[in-house]
Amino acid sequence: MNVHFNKRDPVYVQVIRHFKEQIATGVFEPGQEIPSRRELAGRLKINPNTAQRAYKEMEEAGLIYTERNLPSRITKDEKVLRAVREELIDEAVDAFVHSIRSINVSADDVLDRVKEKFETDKDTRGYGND
Amino acid sequence: MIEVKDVKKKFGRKHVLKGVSFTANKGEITCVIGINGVGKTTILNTIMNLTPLNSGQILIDGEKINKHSYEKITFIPDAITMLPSMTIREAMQFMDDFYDSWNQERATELLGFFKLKETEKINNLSKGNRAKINLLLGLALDVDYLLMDEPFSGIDMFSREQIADVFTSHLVEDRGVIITTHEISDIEHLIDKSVLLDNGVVLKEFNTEDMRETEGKSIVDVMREVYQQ
Amino acid sequence: MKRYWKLMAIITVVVLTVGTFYIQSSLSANGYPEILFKKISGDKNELDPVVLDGLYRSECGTNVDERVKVTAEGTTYEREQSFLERISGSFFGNNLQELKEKHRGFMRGKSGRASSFYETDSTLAYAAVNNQSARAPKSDMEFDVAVMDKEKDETTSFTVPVPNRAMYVQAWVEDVQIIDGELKVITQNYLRDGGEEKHMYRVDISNKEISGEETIAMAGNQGENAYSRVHLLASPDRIGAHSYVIFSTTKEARKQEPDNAQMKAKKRNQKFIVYNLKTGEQNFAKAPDSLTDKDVFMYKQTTLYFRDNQHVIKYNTETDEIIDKLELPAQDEGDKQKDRQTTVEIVDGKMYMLQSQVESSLVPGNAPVLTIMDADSGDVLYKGEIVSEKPIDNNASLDIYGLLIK
Amino acid sequence: MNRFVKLVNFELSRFMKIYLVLVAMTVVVQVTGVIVKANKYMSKANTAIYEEMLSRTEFIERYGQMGFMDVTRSLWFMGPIAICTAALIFYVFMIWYRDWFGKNTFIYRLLMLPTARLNVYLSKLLSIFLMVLGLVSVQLIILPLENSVLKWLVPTDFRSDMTVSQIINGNPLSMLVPQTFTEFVLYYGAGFMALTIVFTAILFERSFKWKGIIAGIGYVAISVVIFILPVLSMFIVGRAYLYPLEILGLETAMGIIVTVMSIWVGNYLLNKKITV
Repeated sequence: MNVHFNKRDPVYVQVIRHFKEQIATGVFEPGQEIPSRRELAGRLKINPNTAQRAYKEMEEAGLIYTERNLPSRITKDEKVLRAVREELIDEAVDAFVHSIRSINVSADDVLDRVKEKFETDKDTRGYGND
Repeated sequence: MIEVKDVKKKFGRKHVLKGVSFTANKGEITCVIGINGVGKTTILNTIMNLTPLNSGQILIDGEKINKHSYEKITFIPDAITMLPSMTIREAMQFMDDFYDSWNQERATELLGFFKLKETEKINNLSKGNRAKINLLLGLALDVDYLLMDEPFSGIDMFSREQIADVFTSHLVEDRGVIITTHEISDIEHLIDKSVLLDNGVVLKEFNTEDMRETEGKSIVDVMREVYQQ
Repeated sequence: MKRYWKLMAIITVVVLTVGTFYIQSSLSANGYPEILFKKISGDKNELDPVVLDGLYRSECGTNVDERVKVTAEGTTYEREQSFLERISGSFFGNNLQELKEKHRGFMRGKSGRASSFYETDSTLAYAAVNNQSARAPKSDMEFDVAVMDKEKDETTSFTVPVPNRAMYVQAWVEDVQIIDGELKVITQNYLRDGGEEKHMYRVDISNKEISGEETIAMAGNQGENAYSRVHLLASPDRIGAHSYVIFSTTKEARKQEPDNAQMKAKKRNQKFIVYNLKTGEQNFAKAPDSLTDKDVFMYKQTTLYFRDNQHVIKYNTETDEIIDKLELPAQDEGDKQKDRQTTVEIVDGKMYMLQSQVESSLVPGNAPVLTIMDADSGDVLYKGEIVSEKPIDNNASLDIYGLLIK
Repeated sequence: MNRFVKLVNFELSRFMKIYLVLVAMTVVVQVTGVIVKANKYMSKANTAIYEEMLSRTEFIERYGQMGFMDVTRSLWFMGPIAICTAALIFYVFMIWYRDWFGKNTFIYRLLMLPTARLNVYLSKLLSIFLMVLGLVSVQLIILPLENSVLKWLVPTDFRSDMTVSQIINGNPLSMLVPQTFTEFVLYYGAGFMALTIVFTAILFERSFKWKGIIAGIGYVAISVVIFILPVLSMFIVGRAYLYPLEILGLETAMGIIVTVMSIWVGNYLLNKKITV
């Protein structure tokens, strides 16, 4: 778990984003146990208070849940999981659109290129995911 | 909570602190930032009553420092405060002799963490290892507050990483930490609160996460803003 | 506990060593010889008032001269006293020491010379001259006077300037008496121009002033080659009341001779001034020639006591005649006699005589001899030798030379 | 063990190596002195007797017997004492200043101990004091030994024997080991007082630096004046108004006052004015 944080966004926000990415990409599976906040702080080299805040926000957002004294887990709620995925896709598309728009290119042209790229890239991506 | 209230201090005719106020909470890491010679060390010394203040007041959990406070608050200066002729074991023995709050288990754990042997003489340790032992002697005390003066200065990269790791561990968890530095890059993500000091006064005191969240500024951004006015 | 060995070791060593040392030195008799009176004849009880004074010298080191006091009860060495005894200076209990113990308040701050005091059953008086500094350009000499009524426990004290003090460099009180309520102070005054005077001052106690003064005698250079001296004769009751003081005056020819020769020639022309303190009359007496080579060792009223190694001679100055002659006990013959020194004291009608040799060894036969006699009849009341209980170390010596009668 | 005792032990340990060297040096040099002096005397005797044909008695008459005094008067004996004295006087200052020396300023640790800072002061005081008494004890222990060595090297005829008390009394040693225990207590009480005065003067310097040197010297002067006031007053008045025992009593009282004052001021400085 090696994350590079930027210095201007709140660290806890970056932590949540990191978790969402992991969920969306399936690294964290639904119901999977997650590290304690102390462990997380240690692994990410962040302040335990920040880790605490990130967990608190995630819990409120329903991304993770805690049962009594047991360690926290990733939510099993499909709706939430889907929403996280959607959110990330939306975000990425937004970012893509935002940057591609400045080049002044037509949507069809872009979409063709995207499809083409997707096909050629598939193998390497899949390989990397394993 | 450590409350520093309008502390003034001069050495001879030089006013080192011209009315410094800030607070440091338990469970938070407060970082006093400023270039060398602005009185960061002096603040820590005054908190520990290692130098008299000319005016102002310092309270630790609401009370003035007294002999019992030293079981509750400890100070890790920038150089080790043990006799160079001692071995690490003797240094730990000394701490165990005089502090009720000394936690030998934790000291042993730290020794393992730092990969140091207790038979070694302090005199023969490298700079980095000496800094680690210095840290160890403070961290192994079960105290509520930890004051550290420039823990990263003049130490090799790997030692710095090890020391930085300490801050994210249970060793400082739930404690109040005041740390001084002139260089924050190693610990930027670790600190809860920054106190920017210059010329004997506090220029700005802020919560770092809040600053990122509400103004989108990093500590360095704020420093740039404040110091270059 | 093992970690504290340094502390425990050092404390143990210190306590044991220092403790042992002081316990040992207080227990051991320090190897000092105990001195005993070995009776030859007479009554041992006569020894009660006798205190002998001596000097113990050990060659072992520098500074090991110490005084020793011998009474019938035992021997005390200076070093055997406790520290407190030593600094309170009570080793040789003399009259002044007794006064200090009895009248602490009165004696406070008073000079330590017995001649400044006068004591009777009802009164204690003191006079001394203060502010004497030979170097001061101007004389501030004043009498410091204190008189205590013992019954009422009242003390009158005051200071009064010495009359004509500009004339004097120094003045010493030699005797103090109270006669008919008036304080009489006999002084020795040193004049600025070199002479000496015997002076008598009358002090009116109630008015705190000098009511009169008189020069009794003058001394000093008498022309080119002559010099005269006056001195007050010793009296055993200097502190007590007496109505006469007696001075001896001598005129010496001053020749530029070697020192030792001058000493021998000194006793020429000895005269005595008998001064009646009551009336102020002065009587001159010149002892018969047969007494010129003898020493006056005391006087009582108007009687002078002369002595040499064989006799004590009483001479009455009023009638100008020898009234009694007392033979001293015979001494060993031979050349030893030269080294003998004899000390004589007469107290309460008894004469105490200590005859000792310069290098006596304190062994029987060669020891100092103490004789106590009736001063009138010459009967021997006690005679004994002063011997050491065990032989004195080779490199130590013990001289018994002084005699003090309480 | 309470912290004070631990501190005293700790302070002792810090000087122990040098201290033991001092002890060893004293023993070795003094015993060597005895041997050297005895041999010198005996070789003089041998030359006189066998070469100049003097009889034993003639020799003794001319040169005197050999006594322990011949040893104590020599540099062999007094030298180590002087060195030990100098070392301890030096250490009176070092025991404080060494804590400020170097990068590893141990004074941080001492001031941050969870115990009254007065204990730091008193532990240093007691350490020095114990070390002084320790050296005196060592001297007392080795004196009889040295005396035996002398007896062993010089035949009876040639020597005049002395007891330990006699050796001490006729010697500057009597300043270290006075005749009576009362004096011992008074001397070392005065020494203790002097230590507190110097300690407090050092703390003035440590608290106020340059100005502190002046304050420290002033403090020493005031203490000395207070202490000798009873005696001083007699010189001013010009006569002995007090009896010797009263002066002793007053001096003792003044000594206690000055000691308490010094410790109190030292405590105040350590708590309120000291700077690492």
